[in-house]
Parts: sequence; structure tokens; C-alpha cells
Amino acid sequence: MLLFGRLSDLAGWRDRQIDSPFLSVLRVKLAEEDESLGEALAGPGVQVALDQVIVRGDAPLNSATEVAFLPPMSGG
Amino acid sequence: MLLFGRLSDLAGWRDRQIDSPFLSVLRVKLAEEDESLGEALAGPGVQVALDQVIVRGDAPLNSATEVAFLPPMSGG
Amino acid sequence: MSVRLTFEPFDPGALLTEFSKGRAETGAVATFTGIARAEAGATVALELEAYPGFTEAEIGKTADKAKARFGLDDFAILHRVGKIAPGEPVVFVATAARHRRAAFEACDFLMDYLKSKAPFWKKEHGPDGARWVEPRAEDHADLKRWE
Amino acid sequence: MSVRLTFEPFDPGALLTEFSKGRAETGAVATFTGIARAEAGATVALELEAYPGFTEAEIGKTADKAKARFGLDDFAILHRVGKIAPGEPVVFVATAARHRRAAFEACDFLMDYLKSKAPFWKKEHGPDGARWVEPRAEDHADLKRWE
Repeated sequence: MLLFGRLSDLAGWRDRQIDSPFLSVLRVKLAEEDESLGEALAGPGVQVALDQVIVRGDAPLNSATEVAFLPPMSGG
Repeated sequence: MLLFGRLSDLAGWRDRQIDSPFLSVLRVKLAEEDESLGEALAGPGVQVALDQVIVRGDAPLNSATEVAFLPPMSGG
Repeated sequence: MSVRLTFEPFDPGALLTEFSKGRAETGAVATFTGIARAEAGATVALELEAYPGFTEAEIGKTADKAKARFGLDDFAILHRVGKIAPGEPVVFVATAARHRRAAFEACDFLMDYLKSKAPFWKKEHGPDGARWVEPRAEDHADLKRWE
Repeated sequence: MSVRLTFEPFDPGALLTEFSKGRAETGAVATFTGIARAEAGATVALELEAYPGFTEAEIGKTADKAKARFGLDDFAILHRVGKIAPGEPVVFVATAARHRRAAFEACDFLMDYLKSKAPFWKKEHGPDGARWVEPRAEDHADLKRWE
């Protein structure tokens, strides 16, 4: 999974391999490991893309799914 | 003196040396020689520049004055 | 700040390369390139006449006004004269400003002026002969937007 | 029609040379180049992060909409990513249309989108450290003009 912008600065990493059957489960795992990251990922304006498509709510994942957390986009 | 745009097509020339003490006298000379040109030079929207400065009405000329008749400008 | 006429074909890209260099405080460069249209064979060539010296000076007056009005850092205008084949650039305008709104608006304003009021006389050579062109009503309407 | 990202400095003029070639029916080419400002030393470098693939696809969607809305013949967008020094081009947008109003408006619209909503994350490195930048209220106001 991928973190962008301030999220990767906060987590201290940008790209990791984490297996999880659902996006909701992935969120719980990440929050258990790093509470402030878990809060930031659930924060206002943070979107999730699965295989480069924005999704809302929960969704199933498989080991090949590219999960990306996108903080509010600033434009170029 | 110089003619631009459709005026030089009408007159059949673009650049001539004509001595005249006044712009008004020059207009009369040209009209005597070529009536349709004389009318065109007095036509709506035709401006006169003396040494590249637009003038209105009559003005004195000397042998070094560059007289230019400018039909309505079309833009580029 | 430059206003120039040329009888030769030119490359708008080369002008932009030059114009955009060394602008650490400029932020925004807008350009417009007008290209002679073939009009599907209706226009064989465009011929533009200028009054050298007078034409550049008149364009320069309007460009200086635009510089003050829109707060430009710089501008460059190159206008082709003589016979121009379809597909060849006719006019290039570049504007530089701190912010993009000013650069866009000044470029747009200068083009409206150049297309409707600048001292050029335009002849279109078509398959059935040549004719002198007057500005289109649309061009005057475009210019009115800035009053 | 192209949307590309680059980690390397680029010359907007070279892009315009390429884009303006062979356009006998186009008539109008507008471009915009955004340049990183030094802000008199306040900004040492700009850093832009993109999500490769996603970012080009998202920009492409808006560019395709602009093409339909403004009746463009063509567009080209190149956006720099990574660390960008003051004076270096950040973004280049070119639009081609039959008439200049469409080319200008589409270019202006695409810049408003790119500066406020495109998928980039922007960090400014100043003398006192780095900070992530959110879009300015002004940028969102610019974008609202097109609704």
C-alpha cells in the first residue's frame, strides 16, 4: 500500500506490503500499529484508491490490490 | 508619399515623390490626376500620417515630409 | 519588451524558449500563436501589409498600456508580414506576470487588439483571386470586452 | 492529446515547436507555462509528488472534458514532479482550436484545474524547513468561474 503527501511524512514510510481481506481490516491493523496514522487515514478529505480507482466505504482486497491513501490534493 | 492596402491597388502605385506646400493641395493634385483615387483618399476611415504621426485636417508639408494614406486597418 | 515584424517564417517555440528563460520571480508566461488557416482550400495565401516603423510603434503603445493595466513583467510580440502560406504562424504574443490571471488576460487583450485594430492591411488570395479583408464584427466585439 | 509527468527540467519552447507544427486548419494555439517563483528567497525549492498513472489519468479526464466543452483540436500537458528549483518550469499546457477564444479559455480552464484540484501534493522547502501546501482559496475561486 501507498501513502502520499503528509501521510507518508507522518508514517515514516511510503510503500509497504500488508495483507488484509478488507479495507476496514487494513485500517484497524494500521491504527493498532500507529494510532496517529490511523486517525490521519480516517481524517477529513483523505481518499482511498484501489488499483487507482477512488472508492468509498469498505471493499474487499486481495494480495495484488494496490491500496493508496490520498490526502487532500493541492494541485500543481 | 505612401499608399497602403486597397489604395495602392486602386492607384497602381505604392510610393511616389510629390512636392506640395500643404496636404490639402496634395489632395487636389492627386484628384486632378486620378479622380477615383482622389475620392478614395477622402473616403470614410482613410487616415493620414505625416512622418508616421496621424493628423486631422490640413497641415503644411515640406519636401522631406513622409505622407502616408492609411485605409481602415484590418488587424493582423 | 519587444515588438517586431518579420517577412520570414518563424518558430513560435524558439521565441518561447528565449522568453521563458531566467524568470525566477515571474511565475506565469502565457503565449498565443495565430496560424494561417487553409479554410479547406478557400485561402491559398494570406498577405499582410504593414507600415514599418508606424506599425511597431502603434502596437508598442497598446502593449505598454497592457503592461501597466495588467501589471506585466514583460511582453514579446512578433508579427509576420508579406505572403503567408496556410499552416505558417502569423503572430506570436507572449506575456509574463507574477500570476496567471494577469498573464492570460494581457495576452488575450493584446490578441484582440492585434486582430482588429493594429495597423495591418490584409489580403486573402483564394482560388478565384485576391480580396482585401476588413475586420470582422466578431473582432470588434472581442475588443469591446476590455472597455 | 498528451498528458505527461517528468522528473527532469524541460524547455516549454521545445514543446510549443512540436505542438504548433503541421496545423493548417487549427488557427489558434494558446500556451501557459508556470514557473517556480523564488519569492525573494522565501522558497528554496518546490517539491511535487504525484501518483504515477493515477495522476495522468485524472488530468486526462478533465482534459478530455475541456476538449469537448471548448471544441479543441488538440491539447498537450506536461507537469514536472520531484524537486523544482526557482526559475524552472513546473507546468506547460498547450491548446489548439480553430478560433482563439476557445484556445484561450480551454488553456485558462485547464490551468485552474491543475493548480487547485489535480492529484499532486506540494511541499515548499524554505530557509526554515519544509511544509505541505494546501490549495489557496483563490485557486478554488478561479475554478468556480467555470461552473
